[in-house]
Amino acid sequence: MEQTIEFNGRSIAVDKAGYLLNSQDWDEALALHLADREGIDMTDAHWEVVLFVRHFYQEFNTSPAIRALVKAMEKAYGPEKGNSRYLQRLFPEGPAKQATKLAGLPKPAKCL
Amino acid sequence: MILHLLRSSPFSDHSLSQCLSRIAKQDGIVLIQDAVYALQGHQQAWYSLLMQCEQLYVLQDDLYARGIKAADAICTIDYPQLVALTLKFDKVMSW
Amino acid sequence: MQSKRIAIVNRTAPHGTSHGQEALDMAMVAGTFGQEVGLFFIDDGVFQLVKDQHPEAALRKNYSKTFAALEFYDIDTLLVCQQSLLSRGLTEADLCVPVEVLSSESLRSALAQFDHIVSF
Amino acid sequence: MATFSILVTSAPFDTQGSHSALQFAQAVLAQGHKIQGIFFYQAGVNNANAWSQAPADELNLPKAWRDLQAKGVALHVCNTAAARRGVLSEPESTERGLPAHNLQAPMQASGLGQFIEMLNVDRVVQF
Repeated sequence: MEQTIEFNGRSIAVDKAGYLLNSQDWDEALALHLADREGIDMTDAHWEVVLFVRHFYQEFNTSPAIRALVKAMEKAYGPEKGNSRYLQRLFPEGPAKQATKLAGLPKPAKCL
Repeated sequence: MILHLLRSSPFSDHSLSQCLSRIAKQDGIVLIQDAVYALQGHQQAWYSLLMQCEQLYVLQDDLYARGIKAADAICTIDYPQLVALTLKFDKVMSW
Repeated sequence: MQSKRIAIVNRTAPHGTSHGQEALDMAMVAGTFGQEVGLFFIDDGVFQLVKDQHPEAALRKNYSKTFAALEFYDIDTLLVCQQSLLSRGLTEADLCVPVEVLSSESLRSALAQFDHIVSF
Repeated sequence: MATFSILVTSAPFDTQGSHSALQFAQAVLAQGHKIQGIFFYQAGVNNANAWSQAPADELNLPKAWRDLQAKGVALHVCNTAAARRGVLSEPESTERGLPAHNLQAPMQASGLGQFIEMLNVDRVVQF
């Protein structure tokens, strides 16, 4: 069901779980607001992952599942950041799910 | 050894020709559903290739359902025999 | 028990039907689950890999961009039938990702390496 | 005894695939083999639409699947493929604020991961 978030005088359409319905609505200010709703204090490390996920989506037209996110992060930034413990610490409710949400992307398919 | 399960009519779909062009000598073919109409293809280019297949089977229920008759030389099978065939071959590919 | 290897065979062209998109979904989930996957492209299936597709123009999702992400899903076996390319006026240079182009003969023996085959 | 998984990717009624799958599954069980499960994917997910109705003089496929499930065969449906085609489980339906759901027992809403787990069998046969 369509719901909306009121933000900076705009009405942003989201699904029941809080994912943006239109990824074009996304900007960095909105990402901060979404993070706030998730109880996440955005640090540079968080931004790095969120922007990475958004870039992944733009390049491959799919939201990465956790395993793919870890492998892609590893290729881009090395094993320090390309590991699930590091990502899990940043996004305690699941890095693929939460980073995808903050990046304004569609929820990864349930099958994954 | 692959058992190829053909499902569509070779008069309207290329699956049978495509399968025949790749098949190995030890592979088998089972015609089910609309693929059983292949037995009416005497005039068709693919027919002789199909008849060269040493392990060609046709599902009797699907033939009977469509009023198509198989020549005596054609090996017709029932579902229990189809199950046995899937186990005789290493794997099954549906077309 | 030893994990079974699965061959996913693409036999149909993209966009006209959803076969290719759902075959890719299955491949990505198999990769996510650590299953050994081989993606085969034969007959019209080779059209799946054509580069510069813009299915948005036909209101379809552009999943052809996703093939390039398969390395992150541990899928590195993309095998394409040479004869199918040739007969459709395509060469390896027309494809959107690096693949292995094989003769029917080699393709058949590659397929024999897998335990199960599903086709789309 | 051998183990089988069956993948149904073709639409019920519109095509014969589901009927073939059913007859094959019955033959597998009759021979004392085991079916790990039947997985419905692509248009095959329409088999899970609890609202589909056949005229009285045609095979009642939903009932045939129920009878098969009663013999211990698990029936799994890909959630994502089903939702795309208007077949929704209760949680999926609630999450989207829809008034009802039409994917219910004996069909189980699963993910493709379930199918991957069903590969650990002697044969996979697709209809």
